[in-house]
Amino acid sequence: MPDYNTMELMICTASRELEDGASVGVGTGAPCAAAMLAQKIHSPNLIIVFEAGGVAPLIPEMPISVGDSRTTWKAIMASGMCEIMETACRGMLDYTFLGGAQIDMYGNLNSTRIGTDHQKPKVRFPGSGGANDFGSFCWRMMVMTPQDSKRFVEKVSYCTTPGWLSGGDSRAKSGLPLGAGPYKIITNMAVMDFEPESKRMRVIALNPGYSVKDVQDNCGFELLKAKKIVENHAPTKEELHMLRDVIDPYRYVIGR
Amino acid sequence: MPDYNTMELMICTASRELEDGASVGVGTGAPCAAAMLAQKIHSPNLIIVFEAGGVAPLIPEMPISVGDSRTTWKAIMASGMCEIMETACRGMLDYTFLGGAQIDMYGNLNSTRIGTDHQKPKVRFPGSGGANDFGSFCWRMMVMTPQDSKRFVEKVSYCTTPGWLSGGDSRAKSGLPLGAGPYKIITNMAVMDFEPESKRMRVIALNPGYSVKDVQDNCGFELLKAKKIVENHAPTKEELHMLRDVIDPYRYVIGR
Amino acid sequence: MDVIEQGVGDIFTDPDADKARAFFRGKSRKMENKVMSVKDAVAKFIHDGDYITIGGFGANRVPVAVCHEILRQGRKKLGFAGHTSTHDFQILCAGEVFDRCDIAYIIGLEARGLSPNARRYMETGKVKVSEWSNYALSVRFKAAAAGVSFYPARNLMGTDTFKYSAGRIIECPFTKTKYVALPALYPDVSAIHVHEADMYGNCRVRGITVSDFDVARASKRLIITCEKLISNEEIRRDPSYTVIPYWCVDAVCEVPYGSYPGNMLGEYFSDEEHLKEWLKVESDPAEFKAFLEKNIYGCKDHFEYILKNGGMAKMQMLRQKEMMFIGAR
Amino acid sequence: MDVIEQGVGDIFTDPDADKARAFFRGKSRKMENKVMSVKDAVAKFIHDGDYITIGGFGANRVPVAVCHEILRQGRKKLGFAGHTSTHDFQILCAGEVFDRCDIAYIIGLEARGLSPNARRYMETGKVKVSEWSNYALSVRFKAAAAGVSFYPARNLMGTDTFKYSAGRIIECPFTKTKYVALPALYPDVSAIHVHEADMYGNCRVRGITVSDFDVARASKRLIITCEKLISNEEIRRDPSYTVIPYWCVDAVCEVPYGSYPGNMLGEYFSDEEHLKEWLKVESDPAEFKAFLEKNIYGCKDHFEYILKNGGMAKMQMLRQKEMMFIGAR
Repeated sequence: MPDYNTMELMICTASRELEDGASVGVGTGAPCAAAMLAQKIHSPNLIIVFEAGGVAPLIPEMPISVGDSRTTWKAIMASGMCEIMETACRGMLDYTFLGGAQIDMYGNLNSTRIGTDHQKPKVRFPGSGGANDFGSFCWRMMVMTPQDSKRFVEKVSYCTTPGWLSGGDSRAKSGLPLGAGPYKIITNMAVMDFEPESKRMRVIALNPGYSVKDVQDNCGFELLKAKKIVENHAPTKEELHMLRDVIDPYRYVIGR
Repeated sequence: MPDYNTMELMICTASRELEDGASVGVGTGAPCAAAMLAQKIHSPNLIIVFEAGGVAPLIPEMPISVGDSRTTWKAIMASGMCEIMETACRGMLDYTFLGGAQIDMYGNLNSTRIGTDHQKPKVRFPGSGGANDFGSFCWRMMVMTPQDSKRFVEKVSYCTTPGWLSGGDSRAKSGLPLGAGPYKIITNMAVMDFEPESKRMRVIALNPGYSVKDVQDNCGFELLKAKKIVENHAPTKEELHMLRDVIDPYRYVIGR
Repeated sequence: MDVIEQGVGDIFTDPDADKARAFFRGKSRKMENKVMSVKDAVAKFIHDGDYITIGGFGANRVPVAVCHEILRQGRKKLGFAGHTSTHDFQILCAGEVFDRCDIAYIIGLEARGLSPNARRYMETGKVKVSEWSNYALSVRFKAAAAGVSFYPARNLMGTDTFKYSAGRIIECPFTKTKYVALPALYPDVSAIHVHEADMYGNCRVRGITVSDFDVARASKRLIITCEKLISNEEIRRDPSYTVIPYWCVDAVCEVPYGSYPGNMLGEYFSDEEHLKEWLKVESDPAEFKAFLEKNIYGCKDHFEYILKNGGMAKMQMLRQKEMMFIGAR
Repeated sequence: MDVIEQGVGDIFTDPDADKARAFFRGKSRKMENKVMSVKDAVAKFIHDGDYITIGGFGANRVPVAVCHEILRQGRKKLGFAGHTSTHDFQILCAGEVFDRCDIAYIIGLEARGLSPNARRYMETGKVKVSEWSNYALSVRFKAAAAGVSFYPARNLMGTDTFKYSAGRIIECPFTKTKYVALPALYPDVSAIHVHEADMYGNCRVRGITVSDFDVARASKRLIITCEKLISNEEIRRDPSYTVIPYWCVDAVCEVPYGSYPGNMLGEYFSDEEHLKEWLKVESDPAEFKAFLEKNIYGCKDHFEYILKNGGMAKMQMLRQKEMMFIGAR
């Protein structure tokens, strides 16, 4: 048994994607933990922003809301929704982390509903929140989610947040800002990117202990495979120490 | 000889148009003096705003700029250009006072140029500033100007700020907000309004000592005359005292 | 203007700028005393059928006392802008006050989980919905605040969020780029909780402003609750701090701890235990009924609600938590 | 999208939002020390041919040191946004730096009168002009700050101001109301004077903000001059006060009395005698040349300019005037 859990693995893997000097729009929970971890380990100049208005706080503990006091604790600016989203729309936000109940092979996300009757859904979820906005505007959208066939589906019941839409040049044609889109999908088993032409999801790295077959078996659509699939290294001692002892000592996100 | 000058007469007449509880967007000089006088005499709740962002200051002395410190002295808000103009566009500003080098029979104003070559004008004036904005958005636009055939012209060389455009329903059709437009023109000789159907300028009141003929002789187009033309009363002792001793003690606006 | 594509959602409020202007023309600009109780403010300014907006962000700087009073006075058939609406939405769903809703984020309480009751209510089909994103709703308020009937934005396109919105895709007249035109949203009435206000309604806010500047300006009627009334002299001491001018405001209600059990920046942190209890009791209809009876219907006002949930000792604890005396560190 | 009518003016800057995004993608987000001299900032960030914007409002909170330095470094063929541009415009016209100009308000100094030299220059035909209003230019900045290529507004229509603008009349896709579409204005470089900034460029402003929030965000490069450098710790002490975030900023120049001879709210009033002298000497070419030599070309920096015009005694007098110790009352 490895000495880390699934959530710790995903957060550590995700944090490595955030290079120094980049900007990232995050929500509460795992995305915020990944961004904080990146700051502590290798990206001291990573700029964290929250959709409700907080810019570059010295986050003292995990926020419970993207608008709570912790998101502006010793921040450089406490602004508003338009300020953040328009900064993203101007092209100043490099990354965002999003989630959802479903994701498809083009990285489209559903956080709105299951069922076909929109006015009377079988299951209602919260809706877009700022996800559609960050997903439309940030250059690189990333997702952290467990590898599971119920989540990775052929077609999302409802496309809340744009991925590469129907693939190819469909996103470029949609009117959404050019050049932005899904970048990497990080699961407990693997890291996927998107093949440049078809924009289909593609396995590029495996986490320790998992095979391509494991990933495909837990995915509801056919995954492309990169020519060279690398193996991710396990969370380091330093990463786990920072995550467990400094960032999330009460284990709100990483669990007990 | 009356014991007041032309500027004092216009300011006193203009101030009487501003009822209590109304809001007015003003520039420096005579409009600001008229608004301050209205506050002191009969409209303590008159709200004065300046285009650069000042809202309801306790104006300590005549501002020299619509953005100087005096325009936010003990104000209730120091905001910006969009805040003020959008407040006007939402329909929250009742009055504005504007000026210009020329005015025509529909109340259109020129503060841009004389001459026909726009890229190389015979005479260049400052341009719209906020005049086009206030004139487009405020419900009632007023003008204070000396009665002079060179100013009251058949057709303005350049329409900087909309009056009733070409009269009739032309303004309503233009796309400008409905119901707003020129209201009263105040000169040293008379007060004019606009005939409701044709929207042509019409004499409705005369200042002491002037006849309709005097007004027409100093106007470059044919004026309509109201059925009943009233006589304005001269500036009162109280008005003159306030204007000379309290509002403009250094006589920047009213002159020496 | 060619509409390239349009959403199937309803527009619940009239975006017409001239009609809004006609309303605002009649709104008083006088600086008059607007201080009143929350009870009177809700009775006077919120009517059955109105379209309402609640300021703040979920459980942060949210006018809880107004939400409770809406339930006590039994308002029905309200329209609602669900713009990261969390605990406020949960309260209002407990009263089943809505029949239509513009949705960006509802039924959830962020990291705290989902509200079973709000979810159930939104799955009944009783509430007509149009779908948006947080920024799309922000832009709709921003357009209204600017006194126009639409603003263009670059989100929503290509998704079902667009399909179930009432947005319309147009082309930029300069660059031919596609934009989603978002209809201006002029709410009938909004409630916003602020740190400080004077008797006329001039308001100061610390920390994030979310969409409240625009909501305040876009709204036909506006109820302000504030932590603390301050003098007009204090407002005039530095007009740089005023974020909502009095002429937007119809009622000023002083409600200390007015965002409780939510967070108020620099004043008190959210009461996570109480919010957890809310979510828990919602699973049992009988228990939930008793909970609402205790905390809302059986309370005269916000003071009584606070008293039943720990009173001043609890408030002191939450203040200390906000100040980081109590926390993860 | 049908364009119903369009102005004959030129658009001097590209409103394309994707091209602006491509630029901003490459702009640094690192918090690094950006403190430098005005001389270095102008040398590094303002180039011949650039389109520039000057913040503030005429002779209020205006970055005078940057305007003087543009003359000293002999910049030419600049484009300019004349958005109630008064003393700044007067200075820049003295260097004949423009070849194109978006005009809302130029050549005048409000109640002080018109600048004979600026007027002459604008009547030569050497400067290509497009016509707007103050709010129209504000909206053009606001659209750029929002990352879009246009915003609609309800002014200009029906006038020659529209005819000589580059606006285009469109219809609202919801209400069929006419709007003038205003193209986003992304300046190549802007200079804004603020009260306080930290070494990274986080800025605080007191009093009116004019269009500076939007200008800061719309600009590809931004030079900040500030009355006073403050620590990043002070910025973080209350993030509510930050109005321009560091990532908009390329250079931070500490210039005490940096708006002199203009007004700086809470710091010093305008030097009306010096501004009167400016207007007067402009009528005589030889006298004007000597005046410019003394006050601009012959000065190393803003300190030297101030020293030649009364030095600290003058600054003290203007501070007392600002504080209303000296004035009409």
